[in-house]
Amino acid sequence: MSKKITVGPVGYMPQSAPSMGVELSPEGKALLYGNIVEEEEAMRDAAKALLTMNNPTIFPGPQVLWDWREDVADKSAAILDLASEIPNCKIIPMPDYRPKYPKIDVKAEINPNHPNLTILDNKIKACVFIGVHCHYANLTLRMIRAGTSCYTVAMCAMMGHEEAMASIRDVHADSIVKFKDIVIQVRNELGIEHTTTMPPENPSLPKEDWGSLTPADYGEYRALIMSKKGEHVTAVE
Amino acid sequence: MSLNKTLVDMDYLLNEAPREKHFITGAQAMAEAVKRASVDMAIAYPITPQSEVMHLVGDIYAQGHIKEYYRAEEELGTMSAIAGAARGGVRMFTATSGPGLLRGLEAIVSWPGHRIPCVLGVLTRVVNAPLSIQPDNIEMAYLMHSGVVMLHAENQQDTFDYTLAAFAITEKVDVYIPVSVSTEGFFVTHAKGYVDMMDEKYAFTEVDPYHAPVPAMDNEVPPARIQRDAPVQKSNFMSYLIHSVWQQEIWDCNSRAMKYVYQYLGGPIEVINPDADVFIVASGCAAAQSREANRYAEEEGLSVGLVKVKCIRPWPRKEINDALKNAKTVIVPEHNIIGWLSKEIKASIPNGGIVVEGPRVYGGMTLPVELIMEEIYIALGMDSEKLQA
Amino acid sequence: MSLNYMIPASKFKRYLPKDYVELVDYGPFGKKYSEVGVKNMGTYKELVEEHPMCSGCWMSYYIKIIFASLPNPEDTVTIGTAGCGRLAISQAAVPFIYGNYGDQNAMASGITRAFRLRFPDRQKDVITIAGDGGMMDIGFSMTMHAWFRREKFTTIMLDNEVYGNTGGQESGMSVEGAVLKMSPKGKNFGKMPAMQLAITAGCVYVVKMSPTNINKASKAIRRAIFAARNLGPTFIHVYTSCNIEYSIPTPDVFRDAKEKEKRSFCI
Amino acid sequence: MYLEMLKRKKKGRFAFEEFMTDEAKELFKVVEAKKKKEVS
Repeated sequence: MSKKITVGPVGYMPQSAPSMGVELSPEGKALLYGNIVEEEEAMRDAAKALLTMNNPTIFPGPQVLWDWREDVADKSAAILDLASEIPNCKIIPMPDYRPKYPKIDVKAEINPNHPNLTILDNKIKACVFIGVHCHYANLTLRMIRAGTSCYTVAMCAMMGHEEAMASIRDVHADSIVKFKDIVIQVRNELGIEHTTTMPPENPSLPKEDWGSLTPADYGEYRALIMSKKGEHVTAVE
Repeated sequence: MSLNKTLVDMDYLLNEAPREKHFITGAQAMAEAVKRASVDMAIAYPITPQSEVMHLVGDIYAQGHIKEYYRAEEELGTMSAIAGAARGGVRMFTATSGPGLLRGLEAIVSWPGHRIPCVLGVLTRVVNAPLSIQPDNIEMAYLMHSGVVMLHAENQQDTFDYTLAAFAITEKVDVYIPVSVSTEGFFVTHAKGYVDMMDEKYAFTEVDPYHAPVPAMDNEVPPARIQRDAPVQKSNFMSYLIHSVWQQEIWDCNSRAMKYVYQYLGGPIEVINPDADVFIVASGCAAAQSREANRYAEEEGLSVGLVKVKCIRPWPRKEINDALKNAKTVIVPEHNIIGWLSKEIKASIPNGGIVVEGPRVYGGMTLPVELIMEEIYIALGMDSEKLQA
Repeated sequence: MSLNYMIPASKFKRYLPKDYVELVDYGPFGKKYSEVGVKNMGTYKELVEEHPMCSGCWMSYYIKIIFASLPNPEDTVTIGTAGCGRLAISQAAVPFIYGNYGDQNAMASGITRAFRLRFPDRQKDVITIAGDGGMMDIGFSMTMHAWFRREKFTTIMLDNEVYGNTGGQESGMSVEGAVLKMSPKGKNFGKMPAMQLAITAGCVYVVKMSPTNINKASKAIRRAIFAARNLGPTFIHVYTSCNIEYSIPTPDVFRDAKEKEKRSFCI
Repeated sequence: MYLEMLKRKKKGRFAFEEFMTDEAKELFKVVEAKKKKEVS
């Protein structure tokens, strides 16, 4: 089968996948390189990519990062299990769609308005997007395909995304577990030894040493460290 | 007051719900469709010939079919209020005409970019000057570049069915941009015609604000610091590529709507007598006149084909090409001076030279069938005395 | 309960970037006003931190006060329009809607009615924050008609007496005789009486002030929001100088605000 | 006109002015009273 949607960079001004004739897969089916295939086939190809390419990363979107619905708990658990089955896999969150001034910390998050910054800086060659609203997922996937050489997998709770190399639709916790099992299966076939390890925490978070405190940690003694009226504080850390 | 309705999906509503024949105007047909669409809020501003639709919708609100309704200050205020309310996660309807559409255009053309699902009734009218309230559909040409899905109703029945279908299409996750239903003022809105309608106890299922490609702006769905329509403007921390892929996404949504046009309208075009050499291609009430011309031609034993275009955006390029692949002549009657339909057809088919750009009437003039027959006789090379007869 | 959308999924708490974790732990969401608010600015993570507005801009200072005064930010939606204000407002940790130029009050009319339909038993505060041009010139008809219709939301006009974002053109709220771009011979009509217009149009609470006193400014905002919850439209007309276009040196910005409040009257 | 100018001279054009309907006044009494109780 000919690959219509291939790993980028496809060029300065990409033609969008739908305008190239790629259609969303019907229920029960998935998309692989723009072609309608069985879900297992797409998951196997995606698993192989995540296991063989450098810096595999999972990008959880707002719908799985924030605890706004009851299915978020088991979805986030399944995502972490999936990440822990992929060798040196990282988790970089997409907590927000808003363009943040002056620039996001590319090690700590990915933003749909300039996702290529995070992909290029961390040299990510294979990634999974999950829990991102479809509009922003399509923008993100298209910009990644335009400017980076990153294999993208979209796991969508609704209809999927034409822009991704592999697009799985109607994803809930059970499909994530199914994908994890396929990853393990493919990993064994490729003969990659791996012990389940949790991905590293967000690099922007301060290490949990209690040396550095913020004013709020002082609780009711906060007034002690706040300058009084008229008191002139010269240098502040 | 709650009118206990049977909430059904659009396939059942359009195809299975039992219908009775009524004899009503196009304005009533659009209002009756709104009554059966579980609309949350309608915002009105008067302009002939649309006023009948929106004051009927007001009565429907008073009867309890719609939850909220008010008369806004002018069209731009109306369209902006629609954009605000739709972001709050409710189902919206409004309608306008000619100069009103152009006044509200600044907001309307920004709707698709904001991913605003709503239904816009366009009851076409002359765009002044000189002033006239009469039917003319040149305003649709402005709407064609906005990204809005555009359906063009031929008669009162179409107005009813297309308006209902529009509510389902606009809220599809892979579409989620506004859908407009246009029809000619007076010729359709103020003229009575047979409309088969289902009982008003049937209604379309309620909107689900979270079954959407973008977050509702209601502080209930993350991300909290949400920015549905990021002002991705000139500032240094944005790449302009975001704006271009965003625009692409809007036109992709427009083209994705085509499969739902097949599902709810039976396809973007209707073809009669596909093997003819001479074709009439028309949309809106010009298609009604063309259907009459086709009947005349049959009575006179002439083989003439008819292609009625129901969906102007997304433009059915493939379907038009297939229908006209053997055509020798294509006659395109229209109710506007610039001939936006014939331009679209000429841009779609490889042999644009076969398109006869007309007959066109505008400024409120009617489109007599004889005008179309004349073009048919010319196309078939018949001698002139037939023309005089 | 709307606070959920601000609570990270437990499994992902250690995977969120620092500024979001701090926003949840030290932010003002769900806290009583006595713990946060303008008096305690600096001891909690404010909703607006970095923004691309000019240094010394009195408008960005006032926008910080607006967000520090919100009674419950987790249920607040701000609506802005073109102009300098949206630069900072869009960086706040509160949903922000940006439509077309000047249509903020029409949008607010739509969304407040939508919220009353969807959340009849819950209070969603809607605030429109725009400049003098967006509110009183291009958006005049929508501003006034939202008030005539008694739409329940708060309108805050950041009056810098100029079209700042476009480079210093004369606006309806510029003083008479002001020589600015597009008024080369000086503006030939006076400052529009925004306060009187608001009162005439039916606002239930209107304030005109220069925000030199932080507590008074915050009190006015909170009163406006409380009154807008069920009484009717409220309006705050606040002087926020454009130190760039009126070339006020940054250290003098506060003195200029004080002067506009106390001494100088329009010529 | 001169008196008008004099009256205005004391106050700048952005002197603090507040208008509230009676209902708003009642509401603020209630809200601010509650807040004082809450703070004290």
